[in-house]
Amino acid sequence: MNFDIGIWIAAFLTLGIMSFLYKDNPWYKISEAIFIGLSAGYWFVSLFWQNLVSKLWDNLWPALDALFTRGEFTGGLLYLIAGILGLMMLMRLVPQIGWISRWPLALVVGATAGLQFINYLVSNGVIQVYNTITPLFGPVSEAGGIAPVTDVWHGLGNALILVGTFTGLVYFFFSKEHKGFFGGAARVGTWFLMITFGASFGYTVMSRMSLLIGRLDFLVNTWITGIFT
Amino acid sequence: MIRIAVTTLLIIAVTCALASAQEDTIQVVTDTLSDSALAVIQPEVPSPAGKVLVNDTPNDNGGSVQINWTASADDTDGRIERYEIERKEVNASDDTYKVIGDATAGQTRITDNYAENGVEYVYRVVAVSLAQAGDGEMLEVKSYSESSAIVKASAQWFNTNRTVVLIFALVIGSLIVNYISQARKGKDLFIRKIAGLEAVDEAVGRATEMGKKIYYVPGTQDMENIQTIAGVTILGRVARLAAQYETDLDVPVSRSLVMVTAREIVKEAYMNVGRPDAFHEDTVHYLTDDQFGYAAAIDGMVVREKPATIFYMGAFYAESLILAETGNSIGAIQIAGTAMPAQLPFFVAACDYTLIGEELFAASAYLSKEPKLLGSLKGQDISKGLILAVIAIGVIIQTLGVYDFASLFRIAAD
Amino acid sequence: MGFWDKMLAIDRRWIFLFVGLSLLIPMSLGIETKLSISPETAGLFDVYENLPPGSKVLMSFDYDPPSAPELQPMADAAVKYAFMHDLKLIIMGLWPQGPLQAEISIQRALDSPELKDKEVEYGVDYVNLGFQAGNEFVIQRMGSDFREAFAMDIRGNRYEDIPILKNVKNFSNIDFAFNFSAGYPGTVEWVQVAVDRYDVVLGAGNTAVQAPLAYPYLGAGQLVGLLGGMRGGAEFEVATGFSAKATVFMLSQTFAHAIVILFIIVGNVAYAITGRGKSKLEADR
Amino acid sequence: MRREIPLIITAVVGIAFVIQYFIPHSPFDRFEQLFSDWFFIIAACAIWLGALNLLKLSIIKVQRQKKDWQYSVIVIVSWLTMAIAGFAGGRGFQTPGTAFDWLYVNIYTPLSATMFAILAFFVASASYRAFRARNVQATLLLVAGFLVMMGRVLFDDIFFAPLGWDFQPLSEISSFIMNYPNLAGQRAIMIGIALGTVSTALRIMLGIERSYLGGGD
Repeated sequence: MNFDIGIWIAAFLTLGIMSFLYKDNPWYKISEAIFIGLSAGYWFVSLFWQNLVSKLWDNLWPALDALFTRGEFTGGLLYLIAGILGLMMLMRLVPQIGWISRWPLALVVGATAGLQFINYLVSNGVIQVYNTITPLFGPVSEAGGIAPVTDVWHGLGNALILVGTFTGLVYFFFSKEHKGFFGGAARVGTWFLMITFGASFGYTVMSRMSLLIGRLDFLVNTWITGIFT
Repeated sequence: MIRIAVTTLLIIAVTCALASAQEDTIQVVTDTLSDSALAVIQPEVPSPAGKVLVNDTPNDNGGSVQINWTASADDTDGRIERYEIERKEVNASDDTYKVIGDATAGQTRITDNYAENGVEYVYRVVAVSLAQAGDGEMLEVKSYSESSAIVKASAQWFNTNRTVVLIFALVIGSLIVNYISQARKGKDLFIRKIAGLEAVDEAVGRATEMGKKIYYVPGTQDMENIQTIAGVTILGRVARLAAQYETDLDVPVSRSLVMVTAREIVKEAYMNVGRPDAFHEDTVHYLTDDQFGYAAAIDGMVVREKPATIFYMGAFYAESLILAETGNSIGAIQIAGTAMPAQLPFFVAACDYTLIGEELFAASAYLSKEPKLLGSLKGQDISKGLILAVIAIGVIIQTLGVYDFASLFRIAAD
Repeated sequence: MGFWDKMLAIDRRWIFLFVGLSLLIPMSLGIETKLSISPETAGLFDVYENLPPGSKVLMSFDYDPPSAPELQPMADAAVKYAFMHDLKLIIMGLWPQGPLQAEISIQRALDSPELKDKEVEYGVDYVNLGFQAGNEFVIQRMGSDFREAFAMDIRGNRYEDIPILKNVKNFSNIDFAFNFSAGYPGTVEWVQVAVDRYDVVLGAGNTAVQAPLAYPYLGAGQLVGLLGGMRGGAEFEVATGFSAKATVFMLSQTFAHAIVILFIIVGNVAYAITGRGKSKLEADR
Repeated sequence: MRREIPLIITAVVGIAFVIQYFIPHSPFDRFEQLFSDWFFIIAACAIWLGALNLLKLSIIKVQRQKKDWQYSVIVIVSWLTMAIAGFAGGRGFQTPGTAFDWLYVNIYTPLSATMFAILAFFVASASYRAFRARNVQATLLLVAGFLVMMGRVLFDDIFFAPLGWDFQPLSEISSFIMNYPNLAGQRAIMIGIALGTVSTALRIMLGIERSYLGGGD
């Protein structure tokens, strides 16, 4: 028998989490508590080394060094502002001046708003509009005329995309009652949304099964097999 | 003897080649020769690359030059090994060509990203082919193209590739701003019912009746995600209801910045309804930054405390179904909202109400009923109408094949 | 309460039990199955296959151990194929644990019998640049200069000292980018920044959940191909000719699917016969 | 003032980040990177607040001997173990062979992988409940899900390949659904999200949506 304490601990915790499927129990509670504490510690440490040290310190220190030893102003000094913003955030701990933490927060929210304004407009807006504007009946011939439908399924598919995108967007109208023709279109839109949800769901079932296969593979082929070899 | 003969042959071959090429310099790299002296070599000199065109890379911050050339006539059947691209500063004391990059055979384009702004450069392209020596050793044979025209790298102030985005931003932005200001002036705006949001009151009320908690999960992403901002904004409205109904609210979060923000929001909600005393800071509490650690913790809390109502509003990943199924199993009323398309099916399947995509962003306006917020929804709708019209017209034109309408919306890569 | 009523109100733990068994039993049989290749996989492999030797391939490992069952098989096949066909690999990760997963793939490839006689040298044939925090901004930064995002590789060598990276300034020096993605940051960000802004040729391996999101990009040509989930991994294994775990596990998958489908059918029959059964969906839309 | 200054910061920063997209010229080209670094630095400071909150609540639970207080002891001990191992490891805290790495591989990884894996069970129970042919919408959801599920596994190879078909009906149908109707729905959702995001971002930048700042003075 090949005893590896790590594998035994891993197996103990794997089964502990799985036991939750039956019902809540002390084994799960132990695994859960370890998980919360350990993972919170993991991110705490990771953020310290990967952000505070490698982003703040590593940029700021050479810049300060250059400033005080050679009197040079370098771009790294901008990180001083970041450091100050970080400290302002920590001022939360002092109730009297906790309000100052709104400044870094305002910066984060403002930048997020600006960046995502653009990113979503481009990738989810303009590019999707561009992609939807395609000829309905197969490819346009070089002469500029309409080519015959070369592939029935492709033509049908293009029409479906158009109808689906159109009616789907109609569903999202907020300022108009879903009645009459408009209501009919919105209804068709929900059909498309449902197909989308069903398809993504069906597609996902497989994904989730493979994750479980990974864990079972560990239990069967690493842990149990390990006991007998 | 043989050595002398080989060398002589080689020299003759090179001389002939040099003589035959009038404009191009040809050079045989002979440094491997000393090791392979027994070789019998017939260096096949490749024809050089054709015209080399250079231009400053457009729409960038400078420092970059694009080089295009016509392939060497010998660039077929693998006869050209690669191209080397050389650069020379025009006004420098050191006016020799230096290799700045290489390209595989068949490639006719490269970008020099090490150019300095404002400095004048010329480029040339070297076609390199391999000749085999008798003992299998490979020699490189090079032929040089003519020099390019002089080029300077520079930075631009506007990215013309992105004009279409600017137009979209301006049109949509001004529509929204316009309707906000109209709404401020008191124009009446109709907003249809959104089932998931109509149910918020009822869901909070149910928790009150049952004397149980309300959980509010603002997603697993940080404040640099706009869905999180939307999520905590909706929390403000829910917290206000909870405060009015005097129902316990619990907001477990997985990011510290979200914790800070959510606390401010909940605190304000309690103050606004005149119950600042009922606010406890630890209503909003941090668990762990870890996606699944967070899910494990909430699952445990849910089965132990059995909240009557659970809200999921924000950005979610795979934890969506872990949370929603566990909440479902204890019979809680669940209202979810996310703009993560991949997670929507799970919320739809396991929650009572789901806000789909855009509805999440509409929620805070809808719940607050503030005219200026509702005005922005109207602006969104008009933008949507415009987009639909553009698509409809575009598809007709594209199908008729009279004009490449779609190209107007193409954002060229930089 | 009749049989069908009971089925409608079945304790979900029965479903759990059946799913577990349907996965475990075929797994222990270890039968390898035949399978065909979808156009999405073929599209990617086609481009990958036609890269001339010496091409520089950027691989971004954007996942962590929980998603490894789905993504590791395709990563393994891709790395091994690259080594066998002399593609130069530049590895990185937008997830902290990604580059560690890459090391697993590299080790497996180097240990494989096919690569016994091949000399694959670190720094010359491949390099692992490690993890960099910053999500899509790392990609953005790489758009101007790789070195700004990765001053050192995972082993602490300086960027400029690594032979394979000589002449690699940014995306314009990359022939093909391969992204293994389990969420954010991942394929969507690679498309939005690397493809849309810097014209990178991108192929992606996604978890099955992420894959539907990537379909619009596939249709628009922003992605040359897509490997979806374990099935995509198995197809890629077949395409590259290295059958491994994904191919074997496909049978377990099929059984589990059959069970889920069976349950859905039973549920619907029960619903039709009893004519009731509240679902959460009704309330909504 | 405590409220005005943050609003001004938000507006100025937000607009700056919108226009930087259109301006390749420095210094605008560096805005995004710089913000990304700053954000991570601020978040790394903020996590101290979160961690202290977690520890505080756990300690209170232990002190007051609340129900299940024993598990809070485990939370505290696990947190400390990981933190100490991480800090002791220095910059190379994640290098294979360190204590931190051992904890990561043998405890953290199986826990998170298993938590993820139990989704397989949940996805089965959720589909059992949700996939019922109750009305048009639910039926479409069911049919689409059903067909895609069938197409993504080996059913073609098991049922149709033995008939000598080189055509894979289930895979083809599944691909068709994914490529056309699914894409249409995704696009509608995506364009809607684009508008929702743009509008929300605009409200934030204009200071109309300001609840994230909280109230008070």
